[in-house]
Amino acid sequence: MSPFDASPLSPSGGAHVRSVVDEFHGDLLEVSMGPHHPSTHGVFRMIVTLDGERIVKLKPVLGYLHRNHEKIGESTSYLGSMPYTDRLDYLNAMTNNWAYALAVERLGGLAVPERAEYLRVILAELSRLQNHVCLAGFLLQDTGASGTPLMYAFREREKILELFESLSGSRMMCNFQRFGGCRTDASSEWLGQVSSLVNGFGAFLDEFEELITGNEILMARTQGVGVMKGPAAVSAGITGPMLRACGVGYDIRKVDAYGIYPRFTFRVPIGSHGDTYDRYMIRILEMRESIGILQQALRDIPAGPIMDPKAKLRGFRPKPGESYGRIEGPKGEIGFYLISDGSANPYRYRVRPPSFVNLTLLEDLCLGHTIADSVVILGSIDIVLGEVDR
Amino acid sequence: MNAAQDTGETLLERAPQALRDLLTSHLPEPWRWFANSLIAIVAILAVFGLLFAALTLAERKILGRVQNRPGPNRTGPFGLLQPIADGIKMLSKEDIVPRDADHLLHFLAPVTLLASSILAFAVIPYGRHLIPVELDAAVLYFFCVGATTELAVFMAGWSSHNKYSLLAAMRALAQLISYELPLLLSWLPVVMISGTLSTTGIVAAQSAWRWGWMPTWHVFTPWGLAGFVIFMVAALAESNRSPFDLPEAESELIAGHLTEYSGCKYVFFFMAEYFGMTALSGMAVTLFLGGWHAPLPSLEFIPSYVWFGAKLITLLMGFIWIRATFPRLRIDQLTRFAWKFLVPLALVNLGTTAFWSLSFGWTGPLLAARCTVAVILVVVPFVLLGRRLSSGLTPRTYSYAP
Amino acid sequence: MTTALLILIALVTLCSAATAMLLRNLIHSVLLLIGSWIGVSVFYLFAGAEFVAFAQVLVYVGAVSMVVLFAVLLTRRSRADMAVSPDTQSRAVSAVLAAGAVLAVLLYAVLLTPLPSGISQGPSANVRQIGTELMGTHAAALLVIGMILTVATLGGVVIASTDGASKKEGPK
Amino acid sequence: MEPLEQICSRLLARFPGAEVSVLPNPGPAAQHSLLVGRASVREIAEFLRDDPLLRLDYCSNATGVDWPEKVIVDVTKVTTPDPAGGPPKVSEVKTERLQPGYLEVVYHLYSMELRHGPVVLRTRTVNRTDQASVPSLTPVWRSAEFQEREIFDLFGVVFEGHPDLRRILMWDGFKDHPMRRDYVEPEDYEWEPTPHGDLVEKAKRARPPVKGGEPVA
Amino acid sequence: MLGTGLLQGLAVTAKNFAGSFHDPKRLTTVEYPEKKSVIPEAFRNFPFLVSENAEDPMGTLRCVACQICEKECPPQCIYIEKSKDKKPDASGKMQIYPAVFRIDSSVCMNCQICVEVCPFDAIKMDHVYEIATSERFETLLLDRHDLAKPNSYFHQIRPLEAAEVDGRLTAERKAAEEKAKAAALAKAALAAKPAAPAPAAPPKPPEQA
Repeated sequence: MSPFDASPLSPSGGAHVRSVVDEFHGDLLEVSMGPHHPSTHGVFRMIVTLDGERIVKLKPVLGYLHRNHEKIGESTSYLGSMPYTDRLDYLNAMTNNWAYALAVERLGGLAVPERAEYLRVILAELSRLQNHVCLAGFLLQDTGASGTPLMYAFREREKILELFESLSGSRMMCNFQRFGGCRTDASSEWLGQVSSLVNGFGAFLDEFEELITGNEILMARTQGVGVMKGPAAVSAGITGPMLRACGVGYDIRKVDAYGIYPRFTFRVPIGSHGDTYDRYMIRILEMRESIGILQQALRDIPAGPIMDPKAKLRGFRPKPGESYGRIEGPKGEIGFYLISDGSANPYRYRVRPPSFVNLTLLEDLCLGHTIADSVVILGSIDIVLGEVDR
Repeated sequence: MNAAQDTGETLLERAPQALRDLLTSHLPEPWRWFANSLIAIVAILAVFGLLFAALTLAERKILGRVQNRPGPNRTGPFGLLQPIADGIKMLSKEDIVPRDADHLLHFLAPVTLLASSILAFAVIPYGRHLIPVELDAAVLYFFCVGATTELAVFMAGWSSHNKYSLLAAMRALAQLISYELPLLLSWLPVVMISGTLSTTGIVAAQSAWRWGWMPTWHVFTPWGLAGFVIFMVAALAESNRSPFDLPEAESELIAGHLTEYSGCKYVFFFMAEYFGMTALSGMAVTLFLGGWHAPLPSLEFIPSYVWFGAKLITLLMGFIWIRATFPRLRIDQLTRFAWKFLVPLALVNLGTTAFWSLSFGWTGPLLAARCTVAVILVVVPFVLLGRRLSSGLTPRTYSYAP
Repeated sequence: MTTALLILIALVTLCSAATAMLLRNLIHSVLLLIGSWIGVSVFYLFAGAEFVAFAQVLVYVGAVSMVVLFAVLLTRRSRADMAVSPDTQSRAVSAVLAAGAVLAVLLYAVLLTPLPSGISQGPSANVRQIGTELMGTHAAALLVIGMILTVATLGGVVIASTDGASKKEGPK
Repeated sequence: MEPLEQICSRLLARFPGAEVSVLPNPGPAAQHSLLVGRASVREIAEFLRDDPLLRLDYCSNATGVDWPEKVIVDVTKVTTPDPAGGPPKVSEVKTERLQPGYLEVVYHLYSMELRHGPVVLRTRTVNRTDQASVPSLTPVWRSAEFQEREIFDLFGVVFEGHPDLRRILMWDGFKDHPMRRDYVEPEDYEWEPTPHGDLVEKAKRARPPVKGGEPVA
Repeated sequence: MLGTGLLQGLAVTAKNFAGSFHDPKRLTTVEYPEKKSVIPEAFRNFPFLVSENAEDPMGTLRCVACQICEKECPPQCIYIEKSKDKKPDASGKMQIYPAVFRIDSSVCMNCQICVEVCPFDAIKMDHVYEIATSERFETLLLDRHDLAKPNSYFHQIRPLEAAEVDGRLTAERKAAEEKAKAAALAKAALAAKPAAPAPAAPPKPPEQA
């Protein structure tokens, strides 16, 4: 009896066996939410066991969008996988490209010119802005505001996507970073458009907060819902705004200080309650910080080459070895682990997706709440299925 | 009905009644009464049917404009033919009935819902001479017809034999029942002050002018304003509109008790919701906003039904405006809001009205004392209960990592 | 014309109440019962008592029907005791005897009391008079009814909360 | 953070029985890793998490790597003295050595408390077929739960002590493990008539052309 | 006090409702079939083969079937078969041309890596986005006829990039001609000295830069 057909080993010891309520009262209603459900942000399914309105058990089911991105990565060249990284977290192509480029540059020991580093920071922060705006819109759509905050969020996101399109050629599938720099240079009038957008973004955020943050119904629906403690989050590997919402101030831009982030002064907001309202507010505050970073980067971006002249586009064969590069994506820590055996294709190409790991605590957050809360909690975790299923 | 020909009544004012008499005067007595009521029914269905169509279009246009997009403008100029297009689409859709559904109940639910919401139009005075049925206990009739909607919602949810519909039916009933009480309690003060249950009596009670220009509508008194706000909030909940549209919360239980309905039956539910909303707004106008009275004496020349229409439209726009802005409440918050906030406020409002009617004769400084006491009696419980209800719900301030 | 209508309404009320007892499907029988209540309220309308008719609809069709439906809905779980015990001979005989006794008492009461037959144009009291009557001579009765109702609702709340509490302490 | 060799020596001192060694990383990234034997990986993991100097409380990434059997050709130079007294003949002798294959699990550990960099922890299974099991580190770091389930799903490494070991990405009825080097795609392959290389041959094998016409789409 | 947040929310929606009538910033919809949104120059959708002149687009393709793009394309949607004979290209040099050049546009993901790696600037990204077809297979398999588009079209959709590419190409051709002229001159000089020692090996043919 091969070990795979048999039922997996009975959960021996292990401190984390979730003791779910065993003797149930009354007849339980098992409802399957998804994979085709209006509020699961893509093909994600939750098998929810309900006792009346209260959730007693919640099992996430993944894999509906699994295309084995890592096997494809191992059968194409290093450059060939770059356009595929756009399809991981398809809302933030720029940060995925940068993470992959960072890992390959560490693997091959390439240097990146100044202007390219500044351009990468500008694009990453723009991508963070549009991701957080998207999340705020989707979260409020889940609480039932019939599309109004979502449309305001999308109105701003469209402007940022137009900037990506006029620079990289496509709104979401940018395929813009290369190993050792960026693909094309940013013209000065493009930078002018970016600065006018950034200067206007603060006013939009004030109007957005005026509409939503003080709203009593939203506070009733999100405060105290899905509370997560700091140590549990750290042990579960939660990163990004979710982690900072429960008080742990861990931001990879400050910790690893990759790229040229040490040159910019910005603060990392941390929450105190760790509930859905904090996760929403942390993202709003992070947007304000990103505006600060963008203004500083636009102010002192130098002229100069944007591509390391030594870097070869085709036939890039790094020496055998391995490297793990990670950056602070809008959803958390996105990392690439590459093992090279000297050939043109990576021997092992592994993506560490933030949404996938952030789902670990979904059941613990939802236990005891109602279905309406589970929808809001899932919305606050901010998952994108392209990255979860890879 | 045929009030004396008082002076200053314009031709337009009596036009609808004159038209009706023209058509039915030559008939013998029993048939004449029958024809009159038939004409009244046809008029109501035509006017409110068109209003329903216009309302669906207005809702989508206003929601669009609020969300910085033009709204439907493809069918006809400015999208005016959109309701007709929706109607044709809905009526031509296949009417699917699940195999193991309870066929009789499945059919009966939308029918009873629509019937009861249309019945509610019988007692609302649309104009000086435009009242379909003159009942002595008209307001009580209006709300007993409203009570049957719960029955229809339950039948819809139960007959579909579908897990989601069952959950949604239970929720819908909890919501309707818990908001029936504040709805009834909110119009009791009006009956106490105007001393009658008949709608024409209530409108007549609001016909006087204070200081020559201010109309004595109930909404301009402290207890009237509180009653009006509670009535509108409860009306929102009764017609399953925005912050309380829990049964068909699409983000949770797909379409709630409407999941198994399609085609014509779905249109019935949709129509019943809009008719319910219009009827409740009509009753709010009659009870609190002085029915068909003009706001200023100088504007009396405009026919009364135009004023009723204008007030009705503003209230409906308010409904749509609220739908465009607020997120949804959870089921337990919704019922707690009803029992722990609206019902106590409505009871206190009864007390305020009692004080108001007892202190009727006060003049001069006593009048000022009367108003301030009334305002205090309204505002203080509102603030206290509000603070207890939203205890701990405050926008928070955030610190930054070292 | 009105007598024909009256007879029709009476027939509708009676047969809906009768079929309510015969149907196997519980929900259908409850709805038929509600239909018979509406029939009764139409009778009040004939008698010109609008207030009582609308109160009847509001109370029975609005509230009592909900209580009955909820009771039916929540107790459908235990279907085991739904099966009626076998219709033995002795059960039929005792049923007929009981029905006969009730019928006899009713007939005795109806036939002996001097009721004016035919439709009497009772005084159509308007709501204000009902109000003053209730608050005036019958104030005591009203207060007693009010007291009973509050006690009943408080009892319900207490039972519900203790039942809920016991459930809550269990799986904490 | 102290260098890896110092950590390795402290571990050896702390757990005498464990086989702990440092695996150098030849590439410029210079992220060397700590190879730990299967038996004692959980105690070492708990030690790394609870040691006041290290406090590695955050397991960022758990990866499976498949190393199939490799034929290693050792070229040894043999000098055979020429009997006729001429210059000695130098010949290479190629000896094949079959290095047994194994499945490897790599953990990247960070410390959120002391904010220091990656410690790479590697464990290996005995072989790739029947004894492909490794003690699970989910009880130590909860973040490894989903990632270990993914390694079980795509590589077939059975994790002892994992609270809920099921397939996470593939559907439950799926046999075999797609990320292994020797994985062969099933033939019932959804065929797109794109005219290049091996795809066309595979498509023709999967669906033979119909009476000489174009292969049926 | 309860309700102030709600009233603020209503105020914002009212401002947006009023704003959508007069403030272009608050009505951002582009009503597609009548008005089309402006496409930036860098926009890329589906490659096309650049040909020198418009009269005979098929004949004068810049592509020399070196199959670099076929190897580098991540989803492998390009299929090239070299031609047996040679054909003179723009600078008169005999070049192989692609007999079959197919791109399966249902597989292509517009990542423009083929444009980056092509040493001859023979393939560029197009601006077309209204490409719906009624049939899933044949019409999406673009052949040489559908792919070839003249250089003038390239100038029309990407003025800056086209100018820069043409500048570079003409510079290379001029350099190639000078080298050819210099080589011809050197050969002529050698031929002029009749009794010169054995003529040096003929200079290497001017290879394509």
